[in-house]
Amino acid sequence: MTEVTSFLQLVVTAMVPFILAAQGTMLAGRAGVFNVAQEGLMMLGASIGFLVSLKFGGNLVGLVAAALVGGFFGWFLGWVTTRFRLDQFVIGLALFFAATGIASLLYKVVIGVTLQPPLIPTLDDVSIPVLSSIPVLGPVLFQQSGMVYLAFVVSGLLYWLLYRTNHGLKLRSVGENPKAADSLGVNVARTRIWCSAAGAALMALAGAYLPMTYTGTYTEGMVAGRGWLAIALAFFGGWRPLYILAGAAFFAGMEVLALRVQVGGLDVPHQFISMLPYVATLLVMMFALRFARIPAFLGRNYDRESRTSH
Amino acid sequence: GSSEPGTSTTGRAGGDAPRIAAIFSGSATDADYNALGLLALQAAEKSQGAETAHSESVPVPDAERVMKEYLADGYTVIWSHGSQYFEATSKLAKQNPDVTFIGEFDDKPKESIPNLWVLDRNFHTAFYPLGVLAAAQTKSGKIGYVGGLSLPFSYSEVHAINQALKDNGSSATVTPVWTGDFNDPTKAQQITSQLVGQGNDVIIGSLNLGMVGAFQALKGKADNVVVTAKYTDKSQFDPQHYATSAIYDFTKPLGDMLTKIEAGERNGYYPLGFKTGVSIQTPKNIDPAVAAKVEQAVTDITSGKVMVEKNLTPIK
Amino acid sequence: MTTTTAPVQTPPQTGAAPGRGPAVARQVVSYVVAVFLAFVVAGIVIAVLGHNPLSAYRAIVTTSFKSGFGLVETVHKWVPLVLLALAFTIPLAAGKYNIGGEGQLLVGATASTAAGILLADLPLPVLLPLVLVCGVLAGAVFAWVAAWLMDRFGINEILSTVLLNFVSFGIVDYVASEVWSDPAAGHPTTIPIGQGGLLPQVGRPAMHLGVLLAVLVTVAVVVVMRRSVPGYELRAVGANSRAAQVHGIRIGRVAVGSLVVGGALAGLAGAIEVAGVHGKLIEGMQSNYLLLGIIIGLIARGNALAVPFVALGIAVLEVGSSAMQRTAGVPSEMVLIVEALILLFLLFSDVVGARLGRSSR
Amino acid sequence: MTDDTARGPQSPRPLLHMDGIRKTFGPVVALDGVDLTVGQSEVHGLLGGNGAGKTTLMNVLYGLYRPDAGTVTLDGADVVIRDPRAAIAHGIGMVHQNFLQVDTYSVTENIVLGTHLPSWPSMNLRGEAERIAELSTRFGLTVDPGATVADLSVGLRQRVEILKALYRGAKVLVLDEPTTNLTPQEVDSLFGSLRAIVDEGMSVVFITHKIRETMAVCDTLTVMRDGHRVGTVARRETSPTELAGLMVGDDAMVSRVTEVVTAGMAAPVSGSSGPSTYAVSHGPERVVVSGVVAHNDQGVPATHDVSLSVRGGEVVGIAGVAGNGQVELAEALSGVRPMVAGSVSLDDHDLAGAPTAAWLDRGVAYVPEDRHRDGILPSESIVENLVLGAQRGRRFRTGPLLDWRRARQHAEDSITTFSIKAPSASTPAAQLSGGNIQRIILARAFSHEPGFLILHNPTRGLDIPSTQFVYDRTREAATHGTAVLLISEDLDELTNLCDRILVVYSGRIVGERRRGEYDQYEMGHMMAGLEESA
Ligand SMILES: Nc1ncnc2c1ncn2[C@@H]1O[C@H](COP(=O)(O)OP(=O)(O)OP(=O)(O)O)[C@@H](O)[C@H]1O
Ligand SMILES: Nc1ncnc2c1ncn2[C@@H]1O[C@H](COP(=O)(O)OP(=O)(O)OP(=O)(O)O)[C@@H](O)[C@H]1O
Ligand SMILES: [Mg+2]
Ligand SMILES: [Mg+2]
Repeated sequence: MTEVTSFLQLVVTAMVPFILAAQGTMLAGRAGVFNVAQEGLMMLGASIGFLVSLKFGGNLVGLVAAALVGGFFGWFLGWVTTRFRLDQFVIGLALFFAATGIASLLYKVVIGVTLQPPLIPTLDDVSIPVLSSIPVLGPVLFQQSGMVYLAFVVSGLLYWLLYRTNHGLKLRSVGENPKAADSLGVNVARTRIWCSAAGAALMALAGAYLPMTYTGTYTEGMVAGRGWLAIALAFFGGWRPLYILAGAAFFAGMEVLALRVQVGGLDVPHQFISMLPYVATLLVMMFALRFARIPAFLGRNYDRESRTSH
Repeated sequence: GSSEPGTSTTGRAGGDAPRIAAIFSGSATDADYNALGLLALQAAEKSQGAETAHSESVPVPDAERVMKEYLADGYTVIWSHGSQYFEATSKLAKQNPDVTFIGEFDDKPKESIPNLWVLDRNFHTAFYPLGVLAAAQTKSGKIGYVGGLSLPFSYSEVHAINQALKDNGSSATVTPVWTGDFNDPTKAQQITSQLVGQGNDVIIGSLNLGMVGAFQALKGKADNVVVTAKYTDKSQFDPQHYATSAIYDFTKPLGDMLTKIEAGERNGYYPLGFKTGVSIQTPKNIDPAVAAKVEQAVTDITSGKVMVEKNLTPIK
Repeated sequence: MTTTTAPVQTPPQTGAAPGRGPAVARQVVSYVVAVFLAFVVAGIVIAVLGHNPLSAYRAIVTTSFKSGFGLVETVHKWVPLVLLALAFTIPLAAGKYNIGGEGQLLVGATASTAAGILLADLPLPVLLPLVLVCGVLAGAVFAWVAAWLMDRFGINEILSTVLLNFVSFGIVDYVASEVWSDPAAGHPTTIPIGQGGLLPQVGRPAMHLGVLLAVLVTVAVVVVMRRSVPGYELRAVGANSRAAQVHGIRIGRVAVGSLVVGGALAGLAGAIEVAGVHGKLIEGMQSNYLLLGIIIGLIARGNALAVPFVALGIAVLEVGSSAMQRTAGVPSEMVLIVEALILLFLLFSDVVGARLGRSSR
Repeated sequence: MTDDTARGPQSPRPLLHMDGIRKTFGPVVALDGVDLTVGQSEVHGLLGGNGAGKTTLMNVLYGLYRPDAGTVTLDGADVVIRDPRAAIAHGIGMVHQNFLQVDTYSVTENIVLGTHLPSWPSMNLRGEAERIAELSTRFGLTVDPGATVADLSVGLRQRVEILKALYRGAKVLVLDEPTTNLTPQEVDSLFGSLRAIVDEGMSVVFITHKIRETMAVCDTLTVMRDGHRVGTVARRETSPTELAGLMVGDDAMVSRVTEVVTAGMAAPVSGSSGPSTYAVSHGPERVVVSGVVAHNDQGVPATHDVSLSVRGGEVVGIAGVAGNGQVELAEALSGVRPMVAGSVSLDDHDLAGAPTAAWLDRGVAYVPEDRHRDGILPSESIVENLVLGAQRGRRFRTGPLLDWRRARQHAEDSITTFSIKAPSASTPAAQLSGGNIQRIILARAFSHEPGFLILHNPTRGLDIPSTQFVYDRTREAATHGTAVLLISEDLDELTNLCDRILVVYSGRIVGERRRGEYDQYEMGHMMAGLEESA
């Protein structure tokens, strides 16, 4: 395997949590729900995904369980912010705290005291016949675990949903002008609740990916700020599915590059190298953000009978 | 008594039995450094009849507060398991002359405190044989060292490996890399993948939980690579690439110190070494000749034939 | 609903003016109910996990109040909490979210440490103020970077402050393990700062004078927010930035200023941690003060006057959490969940309150 | 415009009947048992002052508000309308006062939004665009189906709203104050379309507070006041005065507000003028504006080289269709928006480039168009709202701190002098009605003793007494020597109040008329950019 190939392969592997969490953020955001619980939901997804896989055998069950629990949190966020119109940011943070606490608590309760940390098998690579033998790109794109394909397929589906279907037309209108959508019979609350639930499910999947790909085990703090970066990525990608895909490549590229620089033996203190992804993100955003549009109703609740919410 | 990970307060109360409290930096279920601490504590409970308690996941800035709480609860021996607590421990020792403290350190402390036992972990000693292994094993001449934080003890490990390479006339080079956290397996996985991608065929790991990630990076790939670990037997993580581990056992050191404390010897210096708690696990997945060299190195160090220099200065 | 035309003089209807008393009482009731419900729900969880909720709660409450030691620990914890909560609340009044308190604290602590080490030989009356001022300035400058990115490039301040936190981790790690590293510490830690840079301690068990400083700063913030022109302008921008702009308030400056002041307070917290508690820079010294500061600010609903009291409650919870783990065996994560529940129930109590208010008319 | 030949025959069975509708918002009773009957193929006017409940009644019909009591009958059958979806299904269409459009969508997308369209493998809107084009020609509502609505003028956006209802096959079309932002020509064209719609058998409910417009287009009229229906009359059998009496409800009041009620009634006739009783001898030129260029929020020039001057005691009007640079001009002349070029001076002090606060200090007062967005701090009390803008002055300060006692005293005085209806001075501004919010803004503007007063659409959305109040205050300011600039889209208001009117089109002043030369149609031409004259 050439060096370029192996570098790119690592980048693609590292893209997945960014893609899933940022697409989840984008999906909820396009319907107007600004979820800020990513970091917590990813931890919860990692914990649940790991524990369920361990106890019931099989990564698939773990992934489904993580998605369901994440989805429940998202549903709750959507429900209380549409039904009771509670502040999205505050609820999001409360859910972040709760999810973080529950993630570690569950691990402690289920695993308890053992002197052998339990392991789950990580996902196997699935190589796609023919395609995986293309030079360079083959191994990078078509010899990866199922979650990698899932992340790309989800991105494509979201693009199709948002821009090529009638549902997407309705969905986007809810985040742009819910009153207009409502006046035309679009169910604003239901759209928001479902997008929030599906978005949070994607975030939890992003978290579950970590133990299933990198470690085979759950450790506290394994999300390591990726949830916060996913929010950055949603802005960075202009709340559009395909731009987010490109942005994820940038974020993951930075992450892998920062380590690559160290391994290459460059004589820069490793502490500075570890800042690279964050500084680079800010630098790029200084210029890229000018073109970004955010959904007009992002983070704002809609009340049909209120005159101030339009 | 309770079986909770967070606490255990068992053993006989009252009498002259010591009441020992320990603080750990991570979860005692980590099957790693903190689990070793808990094992030693439980052994002490049995052998000394001590009453014990411990706190897990104590961040460095909180160590002083947590130890003070134990002081307030009347514990007579306080053990801080981890050299990151040494400062706070010696400070409290000076303030509380009636309580005996056990602190861990990676050097001989400059001043001696009448109620403080110092446990010197001497990590460099164990990494010399690992360096011997690497020198004999590597085909590519490239050795990767995966550390967490760039602390003096980590530097001493790299220096020891370099000394081993030199002593064995090897021209191989060591690339030290830092994940920034001893317990971040994701970073460890990514960085190990890259080390292997760069042609490093011996990976010397000096991580706690992060080690899991380092093994994951190799699973099912790169047959020619071997990995060494630290603290406990980690062969279960990746039987295919696992070579050996520098095994640490705190039961004997803790027991020795407690016995002396009970005998009234309230301070001292206790260095870890191949006779006191450290061993190199019998290597796997490598040539028996190489394994023999490693064993020889251990013997030579123990007998004093080889002096491993303790060099805590940063690596250029 | 007839409206009179001028110049007909109709006295304004002041009869039914709602007094302030009931409003405050309602607030207090909603806090009590929220805290109570949070503890009930958490208690059920604790019981399900097989522990005794009552002894867990007893551990929390008694740690802070049964001994002078517990009290001092609680007060020492209160200082960074209240300062970080204000660092979040002040920009919040202008509608800006400062999620960078932890980075600002760390950079402040780094600068304080630098001053304390480089000028270690200066006497206390010179060095201590220097140490504190350096912390405040560094925190302010670090926050200013985020504010500048927001003002000049329109980068959402939530993002820039969060990303800068990660940058600050690298800075601390570098300073503590490369620049002034204490090789004996076994952890990225700097050598101690000069004696003259340490805050005086009083009483037994000793309490550092940073507590007094924090109290003074809190009082000053409350007065500034309620009575001063900048405080008024800050609230005006938060209430309606466009209207504020139309009426001559420079909203950009106010927003930037509020973040910078927030950063200064977080930097002060860092300086006090160095000068009062640790005497040096330690990696990880930011603890979870950022999240707790945000929780406090949100529970206080952005009201600067409520912040010190809520912060005290959270300090008691936090100091108690390790006691709860030690004596009742309850995992300390429970405290995080309790805090989240308090926040949720507080918001719900508004909804319920509004419903009750409506139906009682 | 007063052409009343084409009128469909009145059919015996009503198309729509609403009975005993009641709706409350917290303590406010917005509708108190209101009945409304709309016949087949008629334009039914719904007339009433602010807060009378017109919009609320129609929102109930459209399912946006859930009534507390009352029934709706359509075509003889009882129907329950829970949400807009049900309303659409029953053939009800509504054009809201604030257009409900997704700015980033195209015309077609806005129109088809919410309907069932197949989207496998991908949504195809070409067929729908053709249908929309066909509908627009049929009803005289031409608009490009592919355009993005954000780029359209107000008149075109309104067409999109009407097309939305027609596309869904509405039987009853509700229009809430559709003429607010239109030129007289656009109003005529709208009325033409309404007739075309009625001729196809649909019915229209037309909400307005302008008696003149109801007399022009409606067949039947229902008048509402304070949440009650106070009468339903046929257009042929009524007069403006009778309608005004019904709307205001108090004969003594009617005489005081005749100016508002009759504003513009006589205006279409060329050469006629408003009352000239208050003509004053104007003082020297106080405000001189020259060559002002200001950019809009997107950085595109919105005003080009605007020059004008205002004398003390003079009321100068700026007429134009919304979106022709008025917002930018108002903000530039009040120091809120930085000017790209040009100068503004008040009493020979050059203000260009100074911060907004300096303009305020100099005596520039600005009453913004959108009072909720630009005028108040909604969550803050009346006291705090009245301090806004003066917080740095000496008036409300002792030392470095604000003196809230003095501010409170000032608020209580203002509540009395400006007849602000509020429970107390500490009531949050958001709880006040539009008219009372406007009174707060005026109180604040006048407390600065302005030398230059800029009013932008100051009476939009206000009811008759409040409008009269604004007129009285504006004149009072002029008699005290203030230079007044009144920017308005309401030609009736301008012809009534102003000594001089400048017409803007596309950010340029395209014409000027003095009192005595006002001709609304001619000005309408200029406003539409059709006629360039000096
Ligand atoms: N969403 C709402 N929330 C609270 N009160 C409302 C709401 N909508 C209307 N009201 C109140 O109901 C009453 C009727 O208002 P409505 O908007 O129907 O009046 P209108 O006749 O349409 O007036 P306008 O001419 O100003 O449009 C007013 O007192 C108003 O304040
Ligand atoms: N969004 C709202 N939420 C709650 N109450 C409202 C809201 N809007 C209006 N109200 C209440 O409805 C009342 C009437 O408001 P509205 O603006 O319609 O008054 P109005 O009757 O049109 O009076 P005016 O002639 O002064 O405009 C106000 O007193 C206010 O308390
Ligand atoms: Mg109104
Ligand atoms: Mg209305």
